[in-house]
Amino acid sequence: MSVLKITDLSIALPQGADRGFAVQQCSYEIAAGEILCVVGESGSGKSMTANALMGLLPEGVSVAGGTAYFGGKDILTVSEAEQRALRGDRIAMIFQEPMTALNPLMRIGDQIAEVFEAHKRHRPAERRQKALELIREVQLPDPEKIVRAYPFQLSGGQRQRAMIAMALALEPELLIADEPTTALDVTTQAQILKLILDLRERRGMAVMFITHDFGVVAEIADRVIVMRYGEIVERGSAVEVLENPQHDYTKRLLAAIPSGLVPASTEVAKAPALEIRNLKKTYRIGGGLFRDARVVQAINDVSLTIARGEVLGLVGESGSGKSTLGRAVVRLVTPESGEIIVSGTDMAALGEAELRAVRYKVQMVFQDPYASLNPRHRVMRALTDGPIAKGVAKEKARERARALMETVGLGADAVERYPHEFSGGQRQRIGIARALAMDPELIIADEAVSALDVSIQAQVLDLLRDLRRRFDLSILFITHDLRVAAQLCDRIAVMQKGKLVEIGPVSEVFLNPQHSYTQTLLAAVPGGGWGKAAQ
Amino acid sequence: MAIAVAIFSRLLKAAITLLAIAILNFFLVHAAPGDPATVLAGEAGAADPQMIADLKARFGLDQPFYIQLARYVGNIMTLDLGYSFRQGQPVLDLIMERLPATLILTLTAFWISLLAGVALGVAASARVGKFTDTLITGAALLFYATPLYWAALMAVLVFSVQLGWLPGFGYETVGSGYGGLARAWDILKHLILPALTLGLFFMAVYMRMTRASMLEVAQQDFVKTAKAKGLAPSIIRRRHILRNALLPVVTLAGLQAGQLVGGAVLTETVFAWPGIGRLMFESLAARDYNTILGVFLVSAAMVIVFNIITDLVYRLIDPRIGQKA
Amino acid sequence: QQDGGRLDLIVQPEPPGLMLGLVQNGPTQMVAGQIYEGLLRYNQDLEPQPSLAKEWEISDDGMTYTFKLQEGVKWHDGEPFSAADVIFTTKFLQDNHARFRGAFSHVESVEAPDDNTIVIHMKEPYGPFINAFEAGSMPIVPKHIYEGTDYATNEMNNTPIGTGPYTFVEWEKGSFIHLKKNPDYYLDGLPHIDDLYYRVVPDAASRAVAFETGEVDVLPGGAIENWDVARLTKMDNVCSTSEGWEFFAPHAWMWLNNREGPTSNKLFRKAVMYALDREFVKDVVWNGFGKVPTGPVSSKTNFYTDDVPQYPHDPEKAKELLKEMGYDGTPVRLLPLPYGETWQRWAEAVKQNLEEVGISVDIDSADVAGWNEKTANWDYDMAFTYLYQYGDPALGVARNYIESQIQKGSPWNNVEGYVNPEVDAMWEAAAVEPDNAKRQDMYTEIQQKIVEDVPVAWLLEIEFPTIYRCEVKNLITTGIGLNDGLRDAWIEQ
Amino acid sequence: MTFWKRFITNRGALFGLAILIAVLLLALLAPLLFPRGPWAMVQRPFLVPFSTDGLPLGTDTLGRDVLAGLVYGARVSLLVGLVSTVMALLIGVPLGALAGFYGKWVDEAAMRFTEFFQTIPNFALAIVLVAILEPSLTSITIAIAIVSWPPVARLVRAEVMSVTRREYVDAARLAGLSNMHILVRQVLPNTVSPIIVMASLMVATAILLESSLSFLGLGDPNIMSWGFQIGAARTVIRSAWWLSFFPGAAIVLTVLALNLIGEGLNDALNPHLSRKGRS
Ligand SMILES: Nc1ncnc2c1ncn2[C@@H]1O[C@H](COP(=O)(O)OP(=O)(O)OP(=O)(O)O)[C@@H](O)[C@H]1O
Ligand SMILES: Nc1ncnc2c1ncn2[C@@H]1O[C@H](COP(=O)(O)OP(=O)(O)OP(=O)(O)O)[C@@H](O)[C@H]1O
Ligand SMILES: [Mg+2]
Ligand SMILES: [Mg+2]
Repeated sequence: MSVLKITDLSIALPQGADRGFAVQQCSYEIAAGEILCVVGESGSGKSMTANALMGLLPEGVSVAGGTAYFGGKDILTVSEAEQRALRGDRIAMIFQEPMTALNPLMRIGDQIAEVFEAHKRHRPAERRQKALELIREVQLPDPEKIVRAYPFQLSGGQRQRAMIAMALALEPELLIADEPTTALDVTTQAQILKLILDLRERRGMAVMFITHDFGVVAEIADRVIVMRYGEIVERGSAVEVLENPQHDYTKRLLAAIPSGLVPASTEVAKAPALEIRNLKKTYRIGGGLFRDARVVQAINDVSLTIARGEVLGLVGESGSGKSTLGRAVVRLVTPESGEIIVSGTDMAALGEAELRAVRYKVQMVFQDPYASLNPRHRVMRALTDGPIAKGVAKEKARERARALMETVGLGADAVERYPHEFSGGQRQRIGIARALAMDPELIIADEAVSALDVSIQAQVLDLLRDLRRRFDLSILFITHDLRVAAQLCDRIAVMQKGKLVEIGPVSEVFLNPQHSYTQTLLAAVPGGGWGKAAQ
Repeated sequence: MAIAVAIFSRLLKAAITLLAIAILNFFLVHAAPGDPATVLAGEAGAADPQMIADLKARFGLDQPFYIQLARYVGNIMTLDLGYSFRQGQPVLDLIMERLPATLILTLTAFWISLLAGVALGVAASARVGKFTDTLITGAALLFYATPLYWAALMAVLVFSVQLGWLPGFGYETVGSGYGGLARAWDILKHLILPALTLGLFFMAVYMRMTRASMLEVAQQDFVKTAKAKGLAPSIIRRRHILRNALLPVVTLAGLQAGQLVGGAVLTETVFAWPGIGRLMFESLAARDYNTILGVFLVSAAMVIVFNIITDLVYRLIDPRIGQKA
Repeated sequence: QQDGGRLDLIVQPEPPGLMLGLVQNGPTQMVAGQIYEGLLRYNQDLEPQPSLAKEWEISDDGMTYTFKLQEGVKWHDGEPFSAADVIFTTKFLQDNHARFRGAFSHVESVEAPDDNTIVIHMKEPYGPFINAFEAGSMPIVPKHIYEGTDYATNEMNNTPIGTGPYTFVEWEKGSFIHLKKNPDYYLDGLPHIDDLYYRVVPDAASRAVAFETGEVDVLPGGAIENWDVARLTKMDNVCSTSEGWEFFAPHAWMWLNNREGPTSNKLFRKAVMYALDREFVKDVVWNGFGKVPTGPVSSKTNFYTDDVPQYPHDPEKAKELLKEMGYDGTPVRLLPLPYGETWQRWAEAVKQNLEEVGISVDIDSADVAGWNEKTANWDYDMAFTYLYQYGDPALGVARNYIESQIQKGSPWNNVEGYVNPEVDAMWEAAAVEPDNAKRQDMYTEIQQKIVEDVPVAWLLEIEFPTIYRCEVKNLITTGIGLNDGLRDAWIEQ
Repeated sequence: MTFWKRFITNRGALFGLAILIAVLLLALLAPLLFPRGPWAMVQRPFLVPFSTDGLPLGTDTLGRDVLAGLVYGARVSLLVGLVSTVMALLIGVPLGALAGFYGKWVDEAAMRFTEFFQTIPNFALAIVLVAILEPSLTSITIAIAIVSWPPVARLVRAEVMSVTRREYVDAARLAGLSNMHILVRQVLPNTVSPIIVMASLMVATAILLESSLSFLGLGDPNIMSWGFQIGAARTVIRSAWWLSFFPGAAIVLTVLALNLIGEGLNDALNPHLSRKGRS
């Protein structure tokens, strides 16, 4: 018995968009109590489908054809008023960004109670009570307090739970979840996924779950459809699709996923490229004449070494101090104590001018491929500014820039283009080229692949592996994605709340974690079981 | 508690700023050519050097500059704004006499412009690209571009002189003997034209700001959430969009409310409104140092007070502020 | 004659204070002239009339002045007025009143033989002395309030006490001053009007509107710009008069700096006189009011003569003179009087006139304080001004042309720096000459000499029409006009 | 779409640009059109507009050609507007940039300084400054610049702060570039669009300010400006409405044009923000 039946759905994009149709000729159905995962690359039309079902398409985007039967009616053609009556009542939706999806100026309880108000359920006094019950149901701590709290007082995971509470308020028959966990860290993600599974059990609702993470798919999906460029390229049960993909694209997607396979640890060369000793960094936030500042120990007495030619993975959940450590090494953050020794010099002790002279030794590849290149400078300038400042002759620097562009696989001629003319993955390669242009001894890659699609992620990882081999580079690879870390690194360091809790060869850390925190972290990796099963 | 502490620290900072401003103003005002003695002597139509010397001694202008400055600073530290020799009255009294008129005018203008501006901005944003929107934005642009004093002149010409509906100038009917409600009504009638002309410009400002802000907030994720709940558009607009969109408007309004106090010089001049803007302008012409300095200080204090009020309002609207710490 | 009613007048600008003994500027005189009184008033022929003094006598040698005071006069607070107040006043004004100080420099002593008599003994005969007793020149102040206090900061300055026909009620700063009828006034049946409201309206156009809409009944001279005068006088039931300024006879001219620059050359100054189209200014800028002057003395003032060299508008002549002098085109600065649009237009017209004959002019700008500062310190080439004549050349004219009156720091004397010892001697002699016929001869000669030297460029005998509703009767009865006129005024109901 | 294409598809902006160009042309050609200058008394005073050949807008209180005054007034308005804006930018941009870039005490000091100027009401401060310096084209321009820079400084500071947090600035630091180099070559160029938009609006505000000062009698008496014309005509507004109407309309039009251009620039420079807002 299908709750929703979509037939030949097409969604037209406005003129000037990257293609004519966001979604083309899609048909599928969802049965009651079923979780359907919709996967696919970024921009494949996943969100548009969801928005169309909710009647929330952005301006300029419109349904071009097809039907979507829900409860006996084509919800694509019913009037706006009817659609509004369905929304929140029989179909509910959760969005990707828990941080911005709640009204910052309204109390959580009120925002939940609003759903009842919208559909004229219960008396105003009861709504509060109902909201409280819902908050309990999604297992938010201290419900009495949460009802009165404002969104900013909640963590991302808590907000997402509040969103779910809202979506469940009127016991919808269909829940649409558009990447509800993408913005959360692994441990929180695991909790939310569990919550959704529980609720499905108890309420028996149908769930359309949009994601691009196959780990998540493995964890929760009953059935899967794979989308690409607005079309469905593959469909089937979770097991079928994951284990026996038919379409080329699905195969490539799956192949590109960093497997949970743990490579044997490689032997590491002897001479250290970087030595960190007793590093400390404390942030003081807020505070003023009459207020105590909030103190955050972002790095709390961390010591570690990276050998020449080694890739050290630094993992840990959000806020554990990974970025701060990386930035301290390149002195974008000045630590208050400790030493950072790069080929004999203590970077932490240098003054502004001395620092400028040795800075080239450690370079960084940044997380955001869009924000890390100056939009007004051609690639050539991005690649030559540094070397020229360092004293390399202009002509030589230009030549080198061309050569590096070849190395990262973009072609020498690309130096004359502007950043916006490249895709995200290509920009990330430019970022790598820029780091290499300085002839560094050590590269810090801070979430260098997190913003990228799985397929592109794989390319960049390959590139890094290749470069490391060719230039004997040391890399400090910061990530929160354990799978990625496992693929590339020789050793893994685990951070929690500013402390280094565990460090060791990949195989040891993964297969035999010592610290309890490492264990939780590993357990939270979505689709953990599936990854190992593939082995 | 946090609020009390915040206000206290703000006040302390404000006091320091005020003192610095007072000193700067002192230099500024004394840099102007001429002095109150010569002006006063000049107006008498006859003066001899003795008279001017007498006046200077009386005003303390025969003292070295640094002593005058030290005295002035000493005075304001004890909250004494000094004495207006020209008007023969303590400056504070003079200002207090004039302040109510200014406050009535500027606050009325302020509220009219704020309420109307926000209302129009909401109306325009609700019908983006439609005729209503074009009409409202067009009118706002026009008000925005019209010199205030010119609008004032034209308003007097039309409503007071041609149509005779409203008094063209003044604060109330002089010597009418009205009391209570009759007086209030009388003042209100006098208030309409100046408050409207003063308010037009700001109304345009608020309208544009509200419209832009509404449109921007309407793009945000939580609005989509609200839609997904099945809320009616009018509720979404009021409860979700407007409240968030008001934040920048409040900031701007706070800035301008402060400025309004001293910024009504033109309106007060054209409409013969006995406020402190005019007092400032006239005292400047007469080089009545203490009075100008007093007006400046009071209006600077007003700016600061309004800033603090703005912050408080902001805290009321936005729970995020002040609670993080 | 009818009693009662209320009169709204304009006062412009707002006076700095109402204590006439301390502040003597125009607006103060206009309001405080109803509160305070002098010993005498002057009719429109500038003949003395009784005020606080009901009779007076000048000895034949001009050395003794005896005044009999009115009886039963009370101060507004009920205290009796007596000769002691007059004696006190002479001391009070010595400290605070520049013009009084000048006139009294000729006085040997003052005494009060009894409560109702004042006798003044002179050092030398001084013809113009009899013209120095009106309220603005010598306001009688209350001894019981001021004796032994610091005059300037006396609290009572804000609630002035005089003997005049109206008493002070209220002053709402920036808005109006309210006076009311003095019920105990010593002249029976006077005054007639119950309430006076002096309204402060800073903008000239608004003042015109105020009159039009009936809010204001009297527009004193200068209250509105000239362009509105013609329009308002055309309205029904509106009267206007140019009377009431005879005592002051405001005389406008342009100081030409005699010390330096092109203006130090007499040929240049003459060229300026020929270049100016003074009739045009009178007709266009002043709307036909006033009279083109022939020289330093106003035609309304005693001892005037028109038998002097004439300077008609003659650009060709001006050009010739400039050529003769060898003017090299050095630009000259022109400082207008910051008293409103009329004066600004006037400066523009003058500039245009001068540029037409090849003199390049930069208009300087300054507000009242800046104007005072610049003229008092001789930092100008040409500067507008106008001064009162106070009925006698010795009082109002001489100060602008004699060498001893070259005093840096004050803009009310010989600012142009004119030095002519011959003329100086004649001024001195004329002032103490008791015989009026002889004085006339002497002043005629002075006028001829000065006009020949052109130390300044005389522009206009200013006429300030007073505009009022025709119901208001007897508004102006003296040569001092509104400043002491409301004693006799009444409103037809 | 290129910037220019986006700009010219905006009808309002195009209209504004057309007006501004017209005003500019008139201002430039003034000496050719009216060789006798704006002050020449050419005819009887108070000639009604459209009644006399050669004097389409009539004459003023002294018989001067109102049209000539308007055309010459355009020069002053535009000059004061442009120069004061440039001056305000010269003060505000470096101050805001340093404050935003270096943060800490530099920021604190700069912002206190800025706050200082914002605490005195704008127009009052302008009046006092002009009175002190004595009215002249230079002093008026300076006064307007002094009261207009604080918002620039705040805007630039905010922009620089946000740009400085971008990763490409960190990258430039790692490349060993000097602070000045980073600020001037990397950061500032990325803040220009909002500054340009603000500048176009500042020119408009400056024109209004100049006219207000002139109206209060604080204009340069040697120079014909629109505010001067209105101020001078105020006293005859009853008998000769056109004397204040035309210059008033000229101000409204010019300021309107600049505002439209400013909005057009805003839309064209920030295509994301505007997509919805534009009609
Ligand atoms: N407001 C819009 N106007 C025009 N085109 C849009 C708009 N929003 C999205 N698109 C386009 O529609 C297509 C489908 O977008 P959609 O958001 O559905 O992708 P998605 O599969 O959800 O990707 P992601 O994983 O990044 O969220 C894309 O090509 C996108 O560029
Ligand atoms: N500039 C800063 N000022 C104040 N606190 C900061 C600053 N940068 C980071 N922190 C705090 O320091 C702690 C560590 O932050 P850091 O960015 O190093 O974490 P992370 O491990 O990189 O997290 P993520 O995975 O989310 O990037 C966090 O609590 C963060 O809030
Ligand atoms: Mg999406
Ligand atoms: Mg990080």
